[in-house]
Amino acid sequence: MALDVARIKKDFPILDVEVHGGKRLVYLDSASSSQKPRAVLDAMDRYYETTHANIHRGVYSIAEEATRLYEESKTKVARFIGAPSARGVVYTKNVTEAINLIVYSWGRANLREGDAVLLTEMEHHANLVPWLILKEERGIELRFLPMADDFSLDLTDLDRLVDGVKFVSVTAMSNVLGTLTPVRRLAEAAHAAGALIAVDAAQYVPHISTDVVDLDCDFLGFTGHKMLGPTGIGVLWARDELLEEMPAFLGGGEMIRDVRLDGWTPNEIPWKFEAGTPPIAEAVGLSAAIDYLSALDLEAVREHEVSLTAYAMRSLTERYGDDITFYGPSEPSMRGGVLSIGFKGIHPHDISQVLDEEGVCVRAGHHCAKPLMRKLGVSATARASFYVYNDEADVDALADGLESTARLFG
Amino acid sequence: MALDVARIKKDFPILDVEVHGGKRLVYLDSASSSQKPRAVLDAMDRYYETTHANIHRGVYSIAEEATRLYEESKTKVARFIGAPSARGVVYTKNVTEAINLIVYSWGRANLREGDAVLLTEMEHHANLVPWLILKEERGIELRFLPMADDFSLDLTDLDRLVDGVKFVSVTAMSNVLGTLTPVRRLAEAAHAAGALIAVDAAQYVPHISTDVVDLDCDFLGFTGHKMLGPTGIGVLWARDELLEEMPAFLGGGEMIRDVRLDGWTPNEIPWKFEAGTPPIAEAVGLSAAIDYLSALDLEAVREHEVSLTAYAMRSLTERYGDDITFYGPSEPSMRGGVLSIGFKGIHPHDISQVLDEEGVCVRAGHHCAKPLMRKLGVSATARASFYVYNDEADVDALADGLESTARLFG
Amino acid sequence: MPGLEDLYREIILDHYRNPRNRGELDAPPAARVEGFNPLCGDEVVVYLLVGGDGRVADIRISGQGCSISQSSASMMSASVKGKTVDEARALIRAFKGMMSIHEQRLDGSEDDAADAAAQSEVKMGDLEALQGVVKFPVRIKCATLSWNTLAQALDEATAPNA
Amino acid sequence: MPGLEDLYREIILDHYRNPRNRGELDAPPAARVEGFNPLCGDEVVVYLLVGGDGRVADIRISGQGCSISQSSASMMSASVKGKTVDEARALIRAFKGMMSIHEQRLDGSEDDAADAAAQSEVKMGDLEALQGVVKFPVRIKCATLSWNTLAQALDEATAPNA
Ligand SMILES: Cc1ncc(COP(=O)(O)O)c(C=O)c1O
Ligand SMILES: Cc1ncc(COP(=O)(O)O)c(C=O)c1O
Repeated sequence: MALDVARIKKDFPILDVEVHGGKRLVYLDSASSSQKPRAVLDAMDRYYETTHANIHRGVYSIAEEATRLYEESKTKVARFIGAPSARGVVYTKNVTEAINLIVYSWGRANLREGDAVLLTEMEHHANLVPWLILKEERGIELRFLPMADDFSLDLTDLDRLVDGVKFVSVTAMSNVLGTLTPVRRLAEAAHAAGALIAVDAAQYVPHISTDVVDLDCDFLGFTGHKMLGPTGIGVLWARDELLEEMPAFLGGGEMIRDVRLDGWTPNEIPWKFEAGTPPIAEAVGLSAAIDYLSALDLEAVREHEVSLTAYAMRSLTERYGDDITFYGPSEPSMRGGVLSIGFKGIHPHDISQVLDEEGVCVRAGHHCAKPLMRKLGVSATARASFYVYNDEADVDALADGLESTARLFG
Repeated sequence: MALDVARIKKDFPILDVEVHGGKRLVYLDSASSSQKPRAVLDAMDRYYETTHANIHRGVYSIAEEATRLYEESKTKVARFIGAPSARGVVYTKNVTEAINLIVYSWGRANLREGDAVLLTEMEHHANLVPWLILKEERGIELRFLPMADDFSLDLTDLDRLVDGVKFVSVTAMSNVLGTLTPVRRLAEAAHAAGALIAVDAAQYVPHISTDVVDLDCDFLGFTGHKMLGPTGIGVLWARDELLEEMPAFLGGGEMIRDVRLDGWTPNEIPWKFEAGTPPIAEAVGLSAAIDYLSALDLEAVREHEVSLTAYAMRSLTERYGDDITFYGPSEPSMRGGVLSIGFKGIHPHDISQVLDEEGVCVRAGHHCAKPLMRKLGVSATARASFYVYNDEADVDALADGLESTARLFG
Repeated sequence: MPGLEDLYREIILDHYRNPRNRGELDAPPAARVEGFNPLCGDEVVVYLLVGGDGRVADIRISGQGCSISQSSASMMSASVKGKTVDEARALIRAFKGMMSIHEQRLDGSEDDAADAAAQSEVKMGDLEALQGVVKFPVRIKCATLSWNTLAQALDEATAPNA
Repeated sequence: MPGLEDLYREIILDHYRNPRNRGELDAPPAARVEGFNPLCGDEVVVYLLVGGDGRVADIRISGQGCSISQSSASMMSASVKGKTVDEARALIRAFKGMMSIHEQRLDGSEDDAADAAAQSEVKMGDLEALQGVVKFPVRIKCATLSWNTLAQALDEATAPNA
């Protein structure tokens, strides 16, 4: 069933905002951060207005209810990604912390000098810098699956590259190219090589129905603010057995079973990895975001984004021909709704600035993927990205805005 | 000027909630987490409804405004704690992460086997477990300033204990005892010994006007949710020069200047320590909380809490005599508004459960300070804690509730 | 909202005020196991002596805790004394079945099903009084502490090398 | 909300479309310094030749960037050519004074004060056109990139061992 975007738009208060003297806000930067429906804001307000208390430690009823809401949120997250139980769901502040947790805890416990880890050339800095830090510290070897000429992940040398690695960590979808990577195939290759695999699903979980059992991954990370949820919360899911074995990362309250002045014992998972007061209201907001997305139905969300991406590529090409370049796969069904463009050699900063004047928000820059930008041979792209509240009129506004850009800089 | 608590109560929606069939909510657990005034919730809603976008990377106007609000929040934090500039203000998810940042970054860069760190016996697990983890990893030595019989910090052996240490990390106020520690004196001793000093001010900054220059500390951490702000945000302040020298901790977007597949260079401070999308809406909420607290005036807040604590100790003693024990300094002006009590040998869980029935929320447990509980010779206490929205009627409700407890278990 | 009378039933308060089988046993020959509730710091120590006939010959409880953990331990000790090891194990399963909150499980956990089955076959008697605890999720761990500790003590007492 | 005309003044667009002093110089003898904007990946390379008379004998700019960084670099090159090193440094201070946003400072930074003073003494000429950038804080770093790079190039060109 197709999304009723006109109705959906009404759920997002920010889309009523007018900028630059009466221009409607055309938000095309959801790959950076999505907007939030009223239901999410209401859930957090209601939480603060009726229930807030610190969790896990309180006997009194609002603390008990806050704890229940927090744990219920994890149950929803687990269901949303097809995880067998909420025990594998750890809340972090964002997916960046989730990946750092993997590298600090699993990585430092298991990787020694010379051990190899396989990434891709398409990684967001979040799934690259933590590994580079470990490389400096330990002398591990990093290998990279390259990008192919058609912007897909080049698997030609997969067998050779995966051979002997201890860990594979890959993005499920490039935030620059929109490229979907073959996670299942990579998981198979990783496991055949005796390695574990982590998936950076920051751009995947919000848009495509996800099943960790199906994907056969060992770790999966994503971030609340890109999936209609609040800032301040991210998720690390991992197989229970892995979390059980892994040493603690951040130390503090909640994550202990006992503490003495000369030692301590860790709490059960997942709390072992949640030191200090967690993002409680944010967990409640994430619950509401998952409810909202589930009610829309992820299959419909995906279908909507594919068709909107197809429309955008078609209409921009019709209008601008060779003046427009798309950095990413040409087949909409093989990619996410993230469109990195080059336009007439105009700098992305200038494109974004002029578009802003028309109320159109697109991101200009390296999108936290500098190695990939170097590979593309550009220092920046202008990137439009779509979500449930975008429609063809938004794409048309982008197309019109490009015309103003051309007039000024062409 | 005295606080107008009746008016203040109206600013906190949750205080209108009724529990257990018509009982007014008497919230006495602010040391665990404070409630939030409408102004804070409104500020976050307004942010999400008009301005939300990812920060630091966007050219378009809502992203620019979001960035401005985020940075303005840091400026407010800096002013609130007397810091010379916002460059020393790093946002984390809570104070626990702030302390872990110190230990992972400064600690691992500077401490070797046998190096000594001085803590106190009164630390919250947040300022103990990270050090215990480093101890296991590196073999550093941990020393502890003991608690004196009058529940103050015993400085008798300070000279001996501080001698030769490289780092001192102390709570400014015990979350169990209410004890205020002599931070300035400890800073002097630390610096004289050539050591740096970090202060866990989670229970201090929300209640007492704070000036890091005056305290002469090198690091100071605190947490948003205990100071009328939202969950999901904490603060590490440190002297600029220290942050400059310290290696990065979490790796990812925002915290880099450049990234290549074979290396990276860090961003300027404070962003070097803020990997990934930060708690943006939470920073906006913290701004509003600081505005609210500043408008009340921290001197008035402190005065209010001292007098309410004095009233509580006096009225509970009058009513229950020797049946009630206070774990903490007997002089209200020497302590914070945190009252750990023992009552007729009744288990704190049972006390808290019965009080809850009367709408009174107090915390029962070890308060994440197990070594201190062992020292006190109890496994748990019942703890009432006060903030700007509490008044003598709340204390009376506590006293009445204890009577029900006595009836059931006495 | 459940009222306090669901939690603090008369029989529970009686066991709290007059705990049965309080004390210690020489270990060995008795098995001695400590249990621990990290939430509140409650501790229970179970001393268990299994006779040559495979029955619980003696049991003693020490430690400290809230009314729920204390009375649950007291009731547990009274209910297993004289029972065979298998009967005691069935009782533990039944008790934990009564205490389990199913809402937070995603998978139809087999243990739960088994516990529920055990519960229907075993006579709980006075222990039923603890059912009200389920409505106070934070307190469930207080109630199950001594039972989990008993399970370990049974394992220890019946281990091949014991 | 400021309009785009504040940002993209005609003279800025002219420098963007027809950049002055574009190219490279042999280094050495010229100083060659790369500047870098981590926000957007813009890069500028400044080639600077200071003559025996202490004046900027030649300057060339290469690299890539947005209209603001490109035109600012172009205007910078035109405005310092033939100036003495001290005059060039004063111009840098004046320019950065014009670009500084004071609101986020807590302390009355002395640098700022000095910059402001420099600004009032130095004739900015066409550079005034870039003043509109201040209203677009994200773009300020675009405008100052080449100036910061020039500052480094001046240091290098006048270093004792150069
Ligand atoms: C003294 C002290 N330090 C640290 C903390 C930890 O705070 P958070 O859980 O927000 O990290 C607390 C509060 O629980 C505290 O009272
Ligand atoms: C693929 C990918 N990974 C990681 C991240 C980092 O997300 P966060 O900043 O929420 O940690 C992003 C978004 O910026 C992303 O697109």
